[in-house]
Amino acid sequence: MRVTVQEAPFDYGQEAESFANGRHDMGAIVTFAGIVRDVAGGLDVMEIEHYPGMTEKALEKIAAEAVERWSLGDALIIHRYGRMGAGEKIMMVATAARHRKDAFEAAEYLMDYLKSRAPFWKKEHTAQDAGWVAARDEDEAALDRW
Amino acid sequence: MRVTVQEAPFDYGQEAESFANGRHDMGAIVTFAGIVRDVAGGLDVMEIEHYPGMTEKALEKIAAEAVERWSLGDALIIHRYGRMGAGEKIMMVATAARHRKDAFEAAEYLMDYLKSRAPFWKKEHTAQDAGWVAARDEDEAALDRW
Amino acid sequence: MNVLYFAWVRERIGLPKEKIETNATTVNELIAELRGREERYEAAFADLSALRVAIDQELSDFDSPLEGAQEVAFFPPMTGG
Amino acid sequence: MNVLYFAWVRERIGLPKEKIETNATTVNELIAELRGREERYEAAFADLSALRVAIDQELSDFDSPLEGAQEVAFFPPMTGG
Repeated sequence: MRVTVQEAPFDYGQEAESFANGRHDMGAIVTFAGIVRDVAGGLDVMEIEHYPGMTEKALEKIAAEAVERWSLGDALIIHRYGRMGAGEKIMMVATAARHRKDAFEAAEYLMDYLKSRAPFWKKEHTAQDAGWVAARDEDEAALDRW
Repeated sequence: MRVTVQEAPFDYGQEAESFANGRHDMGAIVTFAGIVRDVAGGLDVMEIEHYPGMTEKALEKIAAEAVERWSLGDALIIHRYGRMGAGEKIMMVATAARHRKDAFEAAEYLMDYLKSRAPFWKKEHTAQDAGWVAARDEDEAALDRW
Repeated sequence: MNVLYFAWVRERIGLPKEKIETNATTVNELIAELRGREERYEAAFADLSALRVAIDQELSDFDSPLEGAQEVAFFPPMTGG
Repeated sequence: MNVLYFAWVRERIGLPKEKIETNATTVNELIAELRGREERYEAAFADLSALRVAIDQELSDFDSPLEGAQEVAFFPPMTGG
């Protein structure tokens, strides 16, 4: 299990590859990558603020819960903070399980909890102005599934 | 959308990376990789037979259905056939969507249909003997979800 | 008509593919004809619930008509992924 | 006690962190105290449904006790991922 919170970009392909390598007991690997989306075509920069200390604690708790609940072989969370442009990868999670159902469910669980329970806040900067991204009701509602 | 059926190994990290790159409109990437599992510790070789021609048609149909149903930005299926050892990657799928729920659902749909509707058959070889892997009832049942 | 066999069906019958002249109008009729041939066909087609069929590379049912079919394939339930 | 502010709460109050001497026994009491200070605090804490609180880096409720707390943080609902 690994949790990394960093400002620097990470190498998604490399991380996915090394996460998936050398496993003879886990048949299923799922990864999710979140990418800065330029919905309106005017995004200059996405800025992500976080709460150093609490962020790591919250992510480690979420990952440990997923590992236990689905008997995962491994779990990975990488999340960036700071400023990034459209198309850049914000974060990724990965899960390894014996069967695909567990790997998928655990990855969705990680994402649902990370979205609403890890202290990150997104601010979108355009040429004209800047605004904090509002939390979506369906993200909070997604937690009811678990 | 890309469907590849090949005997040679593929580079999972590289494929995941290039699938995820250069997308400014899709915020969510999900990948699944299936790995040869050595459950009992005695597996020599996993052999995968397929039905050339039908395999490609079936996978393309499954991918096209997922792209349409979830308005995916892109979908990828790579599946190997032939002989491979424990720990080797058998196949992968990837999906790109605006939001994570669609990317996850579409990837699970691809996997569920690929499992039970694409003409591949696995045979496990150990030092002692060899046997065809039996289809699991829950794989067939998984299709009811869609 | 080309008839193809995969996985243990291929192993049981002992060949991957053969050309068959037949007047069978459905898959079921074709199977009845094959079962009458030799013991190895009888063994392969003994339990239809363990078999799947594709007509011209599309999954089909055992009561599907064969009219115009170029290629019929028999195999066990699929286990990819 | 260290009080931390994040995102628009930080922007509205105008600072990321401050040390506060208080006798407040719950988060709600602390908020009442802060709101009484200046307009910018009043503005930040006007709508509690738009706020979340963490005590010593654990998500908590507004009626949680502050006894022994070293660090209290206020911020909007989180938007990571």
